[in-house]
Amino acid sequence: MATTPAAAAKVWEQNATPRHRIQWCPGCGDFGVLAALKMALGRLELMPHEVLLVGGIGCSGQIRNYLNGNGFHGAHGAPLAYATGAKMANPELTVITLAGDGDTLAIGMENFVHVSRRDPHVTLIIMNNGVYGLTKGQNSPTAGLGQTMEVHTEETPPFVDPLRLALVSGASFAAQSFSGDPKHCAEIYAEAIKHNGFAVVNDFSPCVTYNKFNTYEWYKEHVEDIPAGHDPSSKDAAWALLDDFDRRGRLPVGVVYRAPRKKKPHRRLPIWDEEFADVDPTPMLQPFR
Amino acid sequence: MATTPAAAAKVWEQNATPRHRIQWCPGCGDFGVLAALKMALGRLELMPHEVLLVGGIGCSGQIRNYLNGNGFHGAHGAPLAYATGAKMANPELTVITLAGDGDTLAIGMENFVHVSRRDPHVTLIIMNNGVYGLTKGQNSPTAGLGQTMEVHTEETPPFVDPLRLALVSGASFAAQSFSGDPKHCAEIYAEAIKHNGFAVVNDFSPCVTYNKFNTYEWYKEHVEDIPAGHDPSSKDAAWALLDDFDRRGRLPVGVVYRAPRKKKPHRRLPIWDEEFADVDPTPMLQPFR
Amino acid sequence: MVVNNLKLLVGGVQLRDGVTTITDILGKMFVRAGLHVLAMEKGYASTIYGAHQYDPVVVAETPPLSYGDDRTDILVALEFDTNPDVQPQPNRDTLLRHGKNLKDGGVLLYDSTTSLVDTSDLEARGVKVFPLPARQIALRELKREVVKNTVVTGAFLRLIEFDMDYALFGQYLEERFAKRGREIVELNLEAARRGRAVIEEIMKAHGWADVGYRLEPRPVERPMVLVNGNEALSMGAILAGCRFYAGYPITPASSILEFMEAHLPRYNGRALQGQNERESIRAAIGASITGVRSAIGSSGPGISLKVEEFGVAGVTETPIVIIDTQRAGPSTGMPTKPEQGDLAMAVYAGHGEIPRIVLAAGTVEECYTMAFEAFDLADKYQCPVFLLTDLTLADGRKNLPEAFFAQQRRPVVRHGLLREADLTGDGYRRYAVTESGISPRNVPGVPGAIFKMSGSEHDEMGMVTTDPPKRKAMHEKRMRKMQTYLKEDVKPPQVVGTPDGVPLLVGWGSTKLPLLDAQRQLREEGLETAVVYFTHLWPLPVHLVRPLLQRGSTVIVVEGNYNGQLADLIQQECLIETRRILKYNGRPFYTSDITGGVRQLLANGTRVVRVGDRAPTVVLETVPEGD
Amino acid sequence: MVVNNLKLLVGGVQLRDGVTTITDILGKMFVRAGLHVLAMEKGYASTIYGAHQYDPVVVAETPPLSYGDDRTDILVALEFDTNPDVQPQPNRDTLLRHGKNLKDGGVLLYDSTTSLVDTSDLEARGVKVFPLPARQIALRELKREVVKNTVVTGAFLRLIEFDMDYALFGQYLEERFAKRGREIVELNLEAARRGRAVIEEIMKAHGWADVGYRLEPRPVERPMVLVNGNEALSMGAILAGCRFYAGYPITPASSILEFMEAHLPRYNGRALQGQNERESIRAAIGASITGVRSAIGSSGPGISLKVEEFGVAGVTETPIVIIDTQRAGPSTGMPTKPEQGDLAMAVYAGHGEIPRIVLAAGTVEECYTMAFEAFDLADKYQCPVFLLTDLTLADGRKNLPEAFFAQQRRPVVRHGLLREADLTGDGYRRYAVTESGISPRNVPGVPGAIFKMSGSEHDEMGMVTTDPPKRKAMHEKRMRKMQTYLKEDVKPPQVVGTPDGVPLLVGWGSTKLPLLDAQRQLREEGLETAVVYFTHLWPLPVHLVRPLLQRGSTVIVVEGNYNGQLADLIQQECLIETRRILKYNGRPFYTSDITGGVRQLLANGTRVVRVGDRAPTVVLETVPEGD
Ligand SMILES: Cc1ncc(C[n+]2csc(CCOP(=O)(O)OP(=O)(O)O)c2C)c(N)n1
Ligand SMILES: Cc1ncc(C[n+]2csc(CCOP(=O)(O)OP(=O)(O)O)c2C)c(N)n1
Ligand code: SF4
Ligand code: SF4
Ligand SMILES: [Mg+2]
Ligand SMILES: [Mg+2]
Repeated sequence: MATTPAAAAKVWEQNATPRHRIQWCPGCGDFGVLAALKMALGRLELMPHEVLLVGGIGCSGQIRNYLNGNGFHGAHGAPLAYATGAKMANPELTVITLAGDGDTLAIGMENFVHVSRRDPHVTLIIMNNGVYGLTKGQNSPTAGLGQTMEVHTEETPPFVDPLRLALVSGASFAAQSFSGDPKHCAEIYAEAIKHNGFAVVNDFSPCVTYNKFNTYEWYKEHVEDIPAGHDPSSKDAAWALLDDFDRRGRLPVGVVYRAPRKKKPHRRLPIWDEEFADVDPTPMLQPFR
Repeated sequence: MATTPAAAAKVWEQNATPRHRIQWCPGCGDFGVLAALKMALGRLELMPHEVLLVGGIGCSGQIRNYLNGNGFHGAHGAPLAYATGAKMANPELTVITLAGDGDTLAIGMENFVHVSRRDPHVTLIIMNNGVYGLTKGQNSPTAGLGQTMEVHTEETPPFVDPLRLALVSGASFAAQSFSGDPKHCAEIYAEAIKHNGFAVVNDFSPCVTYNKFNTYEWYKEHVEDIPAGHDPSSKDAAWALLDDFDRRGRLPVGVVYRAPRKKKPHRRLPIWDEEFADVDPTPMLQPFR
Repeated sequence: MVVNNLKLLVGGVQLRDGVTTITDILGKMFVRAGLHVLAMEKGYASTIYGAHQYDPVVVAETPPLSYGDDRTDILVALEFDTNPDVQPQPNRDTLLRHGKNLKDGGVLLYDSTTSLVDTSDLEARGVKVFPLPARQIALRELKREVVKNTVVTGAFLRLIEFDMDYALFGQYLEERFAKRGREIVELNLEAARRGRAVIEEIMKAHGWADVGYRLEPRPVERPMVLVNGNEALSMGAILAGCRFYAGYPITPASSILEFMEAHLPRYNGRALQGQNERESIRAAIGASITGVRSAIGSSGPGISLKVEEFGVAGVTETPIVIIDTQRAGPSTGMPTKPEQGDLAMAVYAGHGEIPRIVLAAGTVEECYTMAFEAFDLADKYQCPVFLLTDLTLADGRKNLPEAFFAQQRRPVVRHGLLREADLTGDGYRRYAVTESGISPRNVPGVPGAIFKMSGSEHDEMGMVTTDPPKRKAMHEKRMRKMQTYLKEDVKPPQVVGTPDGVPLLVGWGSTKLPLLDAQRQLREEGLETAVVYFTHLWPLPVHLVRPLLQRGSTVIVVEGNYNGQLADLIQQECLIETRRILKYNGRPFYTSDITGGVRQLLANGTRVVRVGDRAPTVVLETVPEGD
Repeated sequence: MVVNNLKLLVGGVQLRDGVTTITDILGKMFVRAGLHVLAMEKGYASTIYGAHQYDPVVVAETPPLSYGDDRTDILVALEFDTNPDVQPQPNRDTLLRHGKNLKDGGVLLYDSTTSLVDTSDLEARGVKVFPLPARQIALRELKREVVKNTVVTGAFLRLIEFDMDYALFGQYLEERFAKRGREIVELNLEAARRGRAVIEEIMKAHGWADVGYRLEPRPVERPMVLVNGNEALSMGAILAGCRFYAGYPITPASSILEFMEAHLPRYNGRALQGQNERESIRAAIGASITGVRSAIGSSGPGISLKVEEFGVAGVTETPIVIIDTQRAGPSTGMPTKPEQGDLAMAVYAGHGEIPRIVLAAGTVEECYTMAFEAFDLADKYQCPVFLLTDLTLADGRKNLPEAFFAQQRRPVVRHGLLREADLTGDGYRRYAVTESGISPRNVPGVPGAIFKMSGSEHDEMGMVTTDPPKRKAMHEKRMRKMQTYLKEDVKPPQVVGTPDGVPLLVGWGSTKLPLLDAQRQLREEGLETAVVYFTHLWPLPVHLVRPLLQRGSTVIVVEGNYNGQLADLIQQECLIETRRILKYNGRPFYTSDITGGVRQLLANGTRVVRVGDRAPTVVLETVPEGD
């Protein structure tokens, strides 16, 4: 924890790597996510060394470098699995996965479903733009949001809804945000980070270069705050809300579902020499006698 | 097509490889699946050369060898992807994927979700026994069906419901069967094979050796036929049915959902020398002039 | 005055400044004018916007061998503003990075919209500097920012006194914009004229009659096209009968997928953007099972993720062509930089042992011709065939006669795919043990036989077995294909020069041109060498290679990787000691890397020279870059 | 009368007949009696039920080297019925497959419940045959089928005149069943006595005083345990400080996962059954990032699917121990059969080049000791360390003194893991370029420094870069670790015998014992050889290996794979010609494979001998087997 709230905010506001130009297109939705994360982390009064940011591969994944905190960045599609291992090993860390829709829902689909089931205290912010930005705009699994398909073919499957998938898979927290409104994002992210379990935030983060359909304007026309009366602790209410918004062609923004499971507590695994001092091999040898 | 229905039935009844002993434990649920498939394929009057069986790796995947028809068997978790490619290349083939719950829903999860989205005319029969049979009974992603978990930990995630996952992912046909009743299975399989799109059948196929909870007796107590009045063409009705059965602690058996999409027709891709006779390179060269 | 021989480098901010728009237009025009173009060093970053991008283009009267090292004759800097990361002037990336490589007496054209740049150091070296407020002209005078590059193009054409009547340029504009209206064509012509006017003014002011470089059209004997390696390879694949292609987007393989998506349906084929690396190769294997010539394309990380499937293809005996457009690894590495680091992976990847064939193309031409070979070999040997290229080739453009494509085309002949008529009797065995290792291949759907394919060890019927003699026989049958290949199909390395008693410069992949250029250069300096260049890498034809290499005085392997992967293979297979010139800094080999390396190796007893500490010089403290 | 020296083989139907229940009991009893046990050939199928299973056990007074080839002294056949696949008698798998390997004068004990078997051919060879209606006794007389194996055990003990007072057997039963009630202990004792009675009757009927074999208890100087390679390795790993282990179930690695799941939590560690191959290694990498000693274990197919992550670990410099219990590949191959086919994969897998260390254990003892080494090296060099074993070792059991485990244990010392106090000043650079290649390692959560790790090429701070000199420096820094390792930590091959002027028998992995046994055998036959046995395979310590191998008259590499993967490495690195004895039929090397191979190689100019056409003989047309 930082000494004062103001100090905490400041520590996150600085660019992690001031000598680095931010390599996003002007207007990229990821700027909003970055701003919102800075607010959220400051508000939570975390210190950078307590935080591990696991980045995906994509335009979005670069955010790990623009933000204070430790960063890890491995294979495309893999960040949730690294994050799960890191959190299992050291529950004292705040572990946040920041990745694109391609990374998370195409090549990373296997992790998305299984990590939702495992429910580690890990936050996932999907910077969802409907395309593979970094490889120049191919369709991602969320491509086609808001469009209907008349004739189907294997090559162009319909889009995936990450929230429904997370809910079906067992995520205990599911929210949606729009990076065009960083203040609101920050509130949602803070909730997600605090949630003791796997928290998925599907953030609509427009790709101004390659997605000419799901633009800021389009999102502004389609997002709608989740009504105050919604009970996120009820799975039925969550589904009903999604159905209702779907029917109306709207995208809910806010916390759709939050139902922490009862968790077995775990300690940080031993790493220092002295933590191995009195290890007794007898229980292992016994059965072989 | 076989010459007569009786001839077709006969062709499927023979063991594909009569010199091979069937390597399942006596009483294994997979025997029921095998019997049901023979009935279904015979009833559909298919000829073995028209059929491609893509087997998973597991006790279940061995079924490809006990059944007439061409067989392919590659990597663990991969059969749905091979099947998709084969069907895309030759839509005249009847392509059936036969795999375990581990193969399909653990290592093969990525394919399960994405192939559900792509919706090829491929049938998937999951021989779901809640364990990795072939590797001696470890928990599979469907382990724990019918049990409630009080305290959660990352190591032992709650079970996956393949039907809900298939529906959320976009499968256009979803059914459930119990291999203890091969006749009913055969009806369901025949429906699935006929369905012009991706058809998932979650078959409860007890592992008598390693799953001592989800036994034949247990299934018999829990399965319940889907009521005649159910409208499988309605997604809402499908969800409502699943919710209703869940609430009552029952497992629906029958066709839960069937809503074929409008598909772009495709022909078999060229393979014979003469099919390449007049290939004109001009359209490719043109842009480089 | 240098006529028809120059190296141009255009640089600017990625996405924003349209670097390759300009080089694309110019390249097309040069080729139509009968000139030869070689542009193998496309420099871009693994971020979409904002990083420095550059594209060097060599133009000559005869097909050039050399990339021209890092020397540049004409530098075109498209940035109109300053780089906020660096304080001192001149502070635009193109100037900063490439200015000092500009030849004495060379030419600099830059966008001076926001400010003039202090280029006194260049001018002191005789560089003719042309500040051109291109963006300002476009915005203020023509009210359309998008024509800023046409202003630059017009200026550049004037500099090299090329197409002064806009015959070619006008034609290009017509083709490109006529559909969208005459005004756009006119606007662009006007923009070009304004750029030209600025140049003429500056020249007049300085009293320069010319800039020392000129391009002159040549009589066009044979129509030419300008293609990159991926385009050549894609065309080759389609003409070779590939009708199913799958890939998950990855630099620099994505453009093959895009080509296939655009063209395959026209030829009754299908292209699939996989949802991940494994889905793509698995779908391709599935398609291949049904008899379709299938391929996948990827680069390092995607190939690593597919390794298990090579074994599946190997044991099930499913033909599959695996295109690896290598990039700098390991791991995510440097996605937009070239390397030749995947040879060992192609040869060894996977547990256990399978038959496999590894080919590598070294030129844009070979990307086309070897595609035919890859599909034929996959078909014949029913195993994975790797076709390695690399980023230099994938993105590298070269003009080729259209006739080349027709001449080098091979008809599609499906060796050994059984038809119904072939399937007489009951005894079809998919995995019959044969002398050649090749078993008769049927595909599902053909009446007359059903069969089982398996990635588990199996008998001739495809049934799983662990019977030791059966396993031994089946494993040996599979591996025997490699012997048959070595007897019937392998090609020896290409030899340029007389290898006897001289140092052998050995290479593979895109080092081919630099090797040949280095040979030429060394000869000029009085050192004879022979170039031994491999296209057929695995299994290595020891019977051909060993006697060949023994003729040289020393074996110097030139490779774009750290260990010397071909050199290792040669040592392992031929028991011949190799010396190595290695480069792995993310840049292609320059002629000078090789000539310098050879001199160093010959001067002392060194076994390995690791080049590339230097070029290209980068001044920025930290180079901003993504993944 | 042979005392304390026999090879027993128990066979039966998998799952149903409880083959290993018997060998487990017997093994424990023999070890408690001070005898030595070596059981490295556990034979099972990749199906759960119905296939033939067998378990050969060598028992001796001193630690045996040899598996005893395929010769068997006493054969115990548990099948009580016939194999429906084969018509002619004798038609039980154990007899069918192993009967002809039974020594003249050996012993056969079989369950005669359904019928007597015609064993006249065996009897003609002097084999003493004991039909025992074990299942019938259990079912009819004792009303509990489950004690059928105790009937057999009682009979067997009588045959070898061992533990006739049931002191050891009774103790075993107490430990196992006392909790479940006295009656079970009594029932089992009664079952054993009934088995014994049948034997005594038969002996009396034939007038045999004994069967020619006897086991006698020895004074127990040091208490022993009976463990397999996976168990020894798992214990080693936990004592070496491994606190996070992940694996996706796969034969023969699953038992490590099971051991870890059972024991790690006790030591404040966690074991994770991955939902797939990639999740497991990725979670382990995630855990390792936080400083935890982490490992994964798998076999061929699972290793192939993890290849991309080796590169991630290599470039991010994350320590990870990768255990590969090799099985016969490629692809799904033969999941329950041994092979040494993954060496090339361990050395080369992945695009681009990373530092990595490849170790291989060759004995159950080394599975334990090398686990310590693997974790220490991973920690020190911050890179992937492969620890190869194979199915022979994984499942192979051997008795070891308990003291061995204490003596060979090493304390956990975390070299180079920075603590808060070490992090003074602002300048912490995770990837500082150092002479040794090793950079100071911090873990997230320690106050004082934050840092970025990346699988993209990066600068010392971990920021992505493609600057050529920075790339070159960082790549070389990483690769330099291998030089440091070769200077500070590598171990030379073990040499047994005097290598000068004699043939060198070179090997790695589980061929160690057969090699030593072959050396002994050849010496008896008048041929001196030296065994050169590698545990540290990559990077190969050329400076130690080359001079060593040059001392021999010829280099014969003995490997369980098709190509000769170590032989290839030796040729590549040392430029020394190798000859090869290769076996890849899914069975371990027998002494006779090696002695025969050596004689063949020395007799003519052959370079390669491929053994294993023959053993073990299998009569069945098709061996039923799964995946
Ligand atoms: C194994 C592998 N395959 C492919 C790539 C190429 N690649 C880099 S980023 C990316 C997709 C990025 O899309 P997304 O995750 O949506 O991120 P965005 O750029 O849109 O923010 C791909 C396919 C890679 N780096 N690794
Ligand atoms: C890549 C890989 N990892 C692990 C295995 C080992 N393996 C074989 S079958 C199996 C799981 C089988 O479970 P399931 O699919 O449910 O089939 P079942 O045996 O229960 O019918 C596993 C993990 C393998 N063959 N390949
Ligand atoms: S390409 Fe799209 S996602 Fe990438 S930086 Fe530009 S706007 Fe953002
Ligand atoms: S282990 Fe289970 S799934 Fe496998 S054959 Fe036996 S009963 Fe069937
Ligand atoms: Mg995206
Ligand atoms: Mg299962």
